[in-house]
Amino acid sequence: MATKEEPLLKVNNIEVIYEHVILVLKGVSLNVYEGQIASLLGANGAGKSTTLKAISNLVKAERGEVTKGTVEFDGKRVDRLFAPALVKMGVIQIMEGRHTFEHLTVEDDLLTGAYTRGRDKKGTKEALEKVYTYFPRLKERRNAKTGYISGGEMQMCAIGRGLMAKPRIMLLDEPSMGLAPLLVEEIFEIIVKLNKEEKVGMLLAEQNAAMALEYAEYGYVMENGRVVLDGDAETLSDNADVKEFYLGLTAVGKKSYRDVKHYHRRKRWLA
Amino acid sequence: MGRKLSFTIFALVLVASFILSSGQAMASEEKKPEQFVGLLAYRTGPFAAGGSGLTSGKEDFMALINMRGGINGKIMYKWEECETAYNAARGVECYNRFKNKMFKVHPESTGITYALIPKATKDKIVVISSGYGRADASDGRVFPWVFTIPTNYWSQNTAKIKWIAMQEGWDGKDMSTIGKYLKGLKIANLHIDVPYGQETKPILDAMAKKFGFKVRHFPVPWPGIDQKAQWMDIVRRFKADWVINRNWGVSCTVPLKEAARLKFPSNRILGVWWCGAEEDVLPAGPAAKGYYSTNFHGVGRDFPIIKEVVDKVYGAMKGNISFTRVGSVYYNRGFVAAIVDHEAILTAHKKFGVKVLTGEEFRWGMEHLNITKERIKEIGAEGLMQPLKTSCADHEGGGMVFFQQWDGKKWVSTGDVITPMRKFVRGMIEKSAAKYAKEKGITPRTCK
Amino acid sequence: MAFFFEVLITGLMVGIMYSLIALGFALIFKASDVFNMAQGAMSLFAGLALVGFLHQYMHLPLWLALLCTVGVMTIWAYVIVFVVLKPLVNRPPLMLFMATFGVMYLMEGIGQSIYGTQAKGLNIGIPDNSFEVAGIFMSSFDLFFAGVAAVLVAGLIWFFQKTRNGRALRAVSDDHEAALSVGIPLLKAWYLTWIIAGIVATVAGVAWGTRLGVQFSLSYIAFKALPVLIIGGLDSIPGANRPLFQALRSVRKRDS
Amino acid sequence: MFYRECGNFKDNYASDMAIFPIPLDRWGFIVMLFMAFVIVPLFASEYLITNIIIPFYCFALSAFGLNVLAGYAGQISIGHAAFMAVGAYSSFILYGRYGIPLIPSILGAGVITAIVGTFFGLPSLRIKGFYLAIATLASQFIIEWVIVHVQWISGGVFGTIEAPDMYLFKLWAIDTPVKKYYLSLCILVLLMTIGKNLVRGQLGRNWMAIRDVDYAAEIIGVNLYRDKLTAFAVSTFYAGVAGSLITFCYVGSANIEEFNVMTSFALVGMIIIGGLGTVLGSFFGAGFFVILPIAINQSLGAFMDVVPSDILSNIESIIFGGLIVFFLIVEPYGMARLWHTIKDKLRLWPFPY
Repeated sequence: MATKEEPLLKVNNIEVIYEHVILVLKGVSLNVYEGQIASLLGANGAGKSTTLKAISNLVKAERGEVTKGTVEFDGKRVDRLFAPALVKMGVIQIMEGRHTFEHLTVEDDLLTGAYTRGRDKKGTKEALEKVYTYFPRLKERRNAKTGYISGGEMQMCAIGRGLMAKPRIMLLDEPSMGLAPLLVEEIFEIIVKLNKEEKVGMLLAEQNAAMALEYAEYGYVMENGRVVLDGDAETLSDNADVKEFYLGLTAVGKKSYRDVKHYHRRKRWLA
Repeated sequence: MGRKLSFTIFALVLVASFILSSGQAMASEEKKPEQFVGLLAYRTGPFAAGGSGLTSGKEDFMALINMRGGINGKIMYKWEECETAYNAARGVECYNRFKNKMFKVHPESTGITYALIPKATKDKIVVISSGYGRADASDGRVFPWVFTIPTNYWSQNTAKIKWIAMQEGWDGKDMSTIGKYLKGLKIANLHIDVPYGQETKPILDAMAKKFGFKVRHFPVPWPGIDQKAQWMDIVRRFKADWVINRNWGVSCTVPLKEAARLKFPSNRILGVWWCGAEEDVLPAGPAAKGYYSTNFHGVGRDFPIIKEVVDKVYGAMKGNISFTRVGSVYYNRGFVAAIVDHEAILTAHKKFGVKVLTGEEFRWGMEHLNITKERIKEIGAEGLMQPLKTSCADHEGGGMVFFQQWDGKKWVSTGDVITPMRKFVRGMIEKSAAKYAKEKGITPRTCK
Repeated sequence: MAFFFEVLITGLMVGIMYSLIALGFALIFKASDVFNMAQGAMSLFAGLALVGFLHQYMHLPLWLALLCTVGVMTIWAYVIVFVVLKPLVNRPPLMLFMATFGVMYLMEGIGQSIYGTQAKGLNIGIPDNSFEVAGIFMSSFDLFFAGVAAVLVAGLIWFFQKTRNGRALRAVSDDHEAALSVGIPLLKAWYLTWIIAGIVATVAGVAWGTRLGVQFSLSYIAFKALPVLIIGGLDSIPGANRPLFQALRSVRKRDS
Repeated sequence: MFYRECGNFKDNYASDMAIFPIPLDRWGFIVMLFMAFVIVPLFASEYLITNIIIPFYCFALSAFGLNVLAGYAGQISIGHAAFMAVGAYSSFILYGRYGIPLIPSILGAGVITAIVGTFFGLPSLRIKGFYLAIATLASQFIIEWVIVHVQWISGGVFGTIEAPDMYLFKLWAIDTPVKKYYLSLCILVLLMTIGKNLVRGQLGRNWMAIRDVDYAAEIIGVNLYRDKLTAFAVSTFYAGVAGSLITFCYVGSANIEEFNVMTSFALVGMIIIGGLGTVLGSFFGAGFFVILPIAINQSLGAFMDVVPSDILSNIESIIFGGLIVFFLIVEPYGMARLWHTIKDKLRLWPFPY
């Protein structure tokens, strides 16, 4: 990948504090290049979601604050901006847990994504058609309330809604959460397709490391509010620690629990 | 966080300085002999129209006396207001704030009156509830410190029934024939469903039994903004001949509109005196034309003493209310109450000499009031108030009830000034007062 | 039987009048999770302002006076959202509820100090005649306001269902954070909601003000409207307009 | 610098469970008690005692009751003033009509109120949040209606009954403000001590669990129904006692208009401005709502000659409303939280980190 050019999104050593007291991110830096799929791996509470929210500035809505460091998008500093302004620039977060508007129909839900387009009716319509071509399933259910569609459809709806806002980079927060493996695969396929066809950069926060590393080009491993490891997807997949802790593999591949050694491998990056 | 903290501390300091400055304000000293009057006012809340009129009327009268050189030319009135917002607890606070300096109190709310009666009795301060409060407090033997000058609700209702009989053709003199005209009449008592509204139910029931008319009570839930259901009942089912409008504040206005909607004639509605002010009928617009209400004083500015207030007080820009409201019902009510109190002070001065009065001396004055027709003329309040004669046992004095009609623009007196069925009311009052005395363990004093 | 229908229709009319207030409650509760104690005070203030423009201080023509009143309510919406609610974003709803309690005091105090405390008549030129249809009295005034309420509700439904901003408001009411994530500015949405609530309050203030006179008690109507709100659904805008319940209630009361 | 514990040296459960772990707090508390019991009655004027301090105590008690319900158990009630009315009327009936001694009739009024309150708490088993709030609002109107209409309770058409003269053990007349002050203070201290320990104990923890996540609390074995209802019972018990104290020691008559819906809202205001779920907050909140309006009113009195009194009275509500908003913005979690912040800063001062 074109690593030499200036990254599209540059997160520089940020620190996030919630409620003035809880230090969640302790200096996180990462880069996402134009059209790249980068993934953010880590266990529960590692700070993945917070990182994404710090980038999209949603962290403010949760009474958090970026106290140190900078976020740059497209060469401009954006960490002081208001969240909707970032959406307008093309930074769109797809939130964890399928936040659809449950009282809206699927179509209305998608249309809210076009809010930042203003009165551009034609563009909105085209965008809607495009979303329907990517997610034919949504077209079928366009008049259903999003509160009553399935989890997979909700996730599609959320991604589709993001697509409506002319994204340049999408911050996906655990798109695989709570979905059947088959559906997960379907959604990841679409993500890759979007990345290829629409040239949308992706920053993917995932617990499902195997899946993420399969589709992403670059990966960051987070623990305790810090990025502890980063590298190309292949490099990471080969890393013994990643294998042990995130992929559930040991050096010799999958093993039966009967053969598991009764001691733990220590993480070398202990934070 | 630090900024927030300093901000708050700043606010606290502000509040503290407020409290301190108030203390200083209280400490300001007076120079010449001043008779202090503490006014319990309610200028906010749903009944603000009443409270502001009543209070300002009193203040204007006192201002006038001060401009004339004071009471008997020697003693100045000094007054202070305290906002009760028509709330009993705040009323008690106001009373306590003033109680060391004042000799009389107008609670201006039935609730506050109840709270103050035992306190004032202990503190030897005269409670004057003009046209509200406990009706049975007219019995001066049980309630030595309470005056219901010049009339009370029960008197009012007997006068109302007499007046209704007169409208039905009675000559207004021979009590033995009144039953003939009242028999079979249907009178609806539309009342707000709080203790104040319920107070006249027993006397109406007693009279219905005595004179053979039919009375039915229609409670209106507080605050009485929607009375469609009650009116449907009154007009459609009960088919009332007369409606007594015993409400307060906004609930006084609603019946007029409802009656108009159901084509019930507005001149068959008779309001309590708290439903007989400009503020009660103006919002109803044309629907109010022809509506009757009771009162215990005259309305308008057409009295020498009010003209004097207009000239002197408002001429010197010292008025206490917007000029347009001078002469309005509530204003005059406050004004008349101030005149009566003033007369009592003068009476007391005759006995005790011209000096700043205590509550006890003032009470003597109140109990020996005799405001004759001639005296009223002298004051310049002919037609504004009624002759009054109180005694140790009778703390009501006059009891006369005025009737007025709304002509679409202003209140016009019908010229009827009706004496209530005093014996009948007195009997009920004495019974009720005796019951109270027994409950509280009071031995009624003997009046010679 | 005629009596029954009369009661029913009368009840319906009362219900519509109440639903005007309930509508304001529901709007704000839905969009910002705030149980707005000041809804009644807003109606009061709108009524006072209208009287001020129409009769008391100025003598503007009705349409201009209404426009000015809406303007005043817009300013209030701005003040409430940006001064009071903005610092309280994401606080528990109880705090916001309390803040509107403070706003209620503020509005009542300011309104009454500007316009005075007396009850004022408000005449907007709608005749309050009553006529008889099949033995049932109807009031032209009631019918007029029933019509206004219907238009208002239809307008609101159109706004919320069909327009971009309406959709955005619905999105905000469903999920603040997600709405933020698709670029809907929260404060702007709230501002819009409060303006709409201000307009609804104006209509309610006018309807009740012409009936009762513009006076402090308008502030209390809000409490009476609460049952309508609860039965209709606290978070449902069409639900706030279910006056049928009111009608049924008054029928039941009469028959018991 | 002296305001801190020197490290964590708690070596027994008693010190770990202490209400005031920091000695200075303990001393402060004793000083406060000393002030309340000795200094105030000696030096405060009668006006101050009857009008500021007694209602302040009563409302603090009532606010604490509501705090148990709303702050600890998370069940919001906006009909709390009605329960005060129940307490006021029932204590009068017990004492005045049936001649039950004073203290038992005050506490008995609390018990009666608790029974009524538990009954009105039943909806909380099914609904929560604002819907429950509205249901409790209904209880306000129902109780008001019953008191006004059942003449046996309200004592005839007048709807108001006066407080009988009070005697302790039939000997001591409680007639002066200072005696009334001691009566209310003693009951306050007694009930607050019980209350503080109640909310620190198992029951309090159950309540807090219910407040935070009710179903999770149920899963870990909190008896949801029982504990919600005990919260209602305890809370309304306090309201009842406060109501009877207010009428006995302050107003002198039970008048239903005094316990109207605005008082209920004011009580909610007290606990929010003061601080939800704190004992201290009840005091701060009661101070805010009881003392502040009087202070504003009095200080505005100084301007009576300059500003028309019509406007002056309205300015009072403007200032009051403004202060509510102001305090919420500065510290949404109430004045008690503010106090804690100050204390926390003091602990570290002058070396914050």
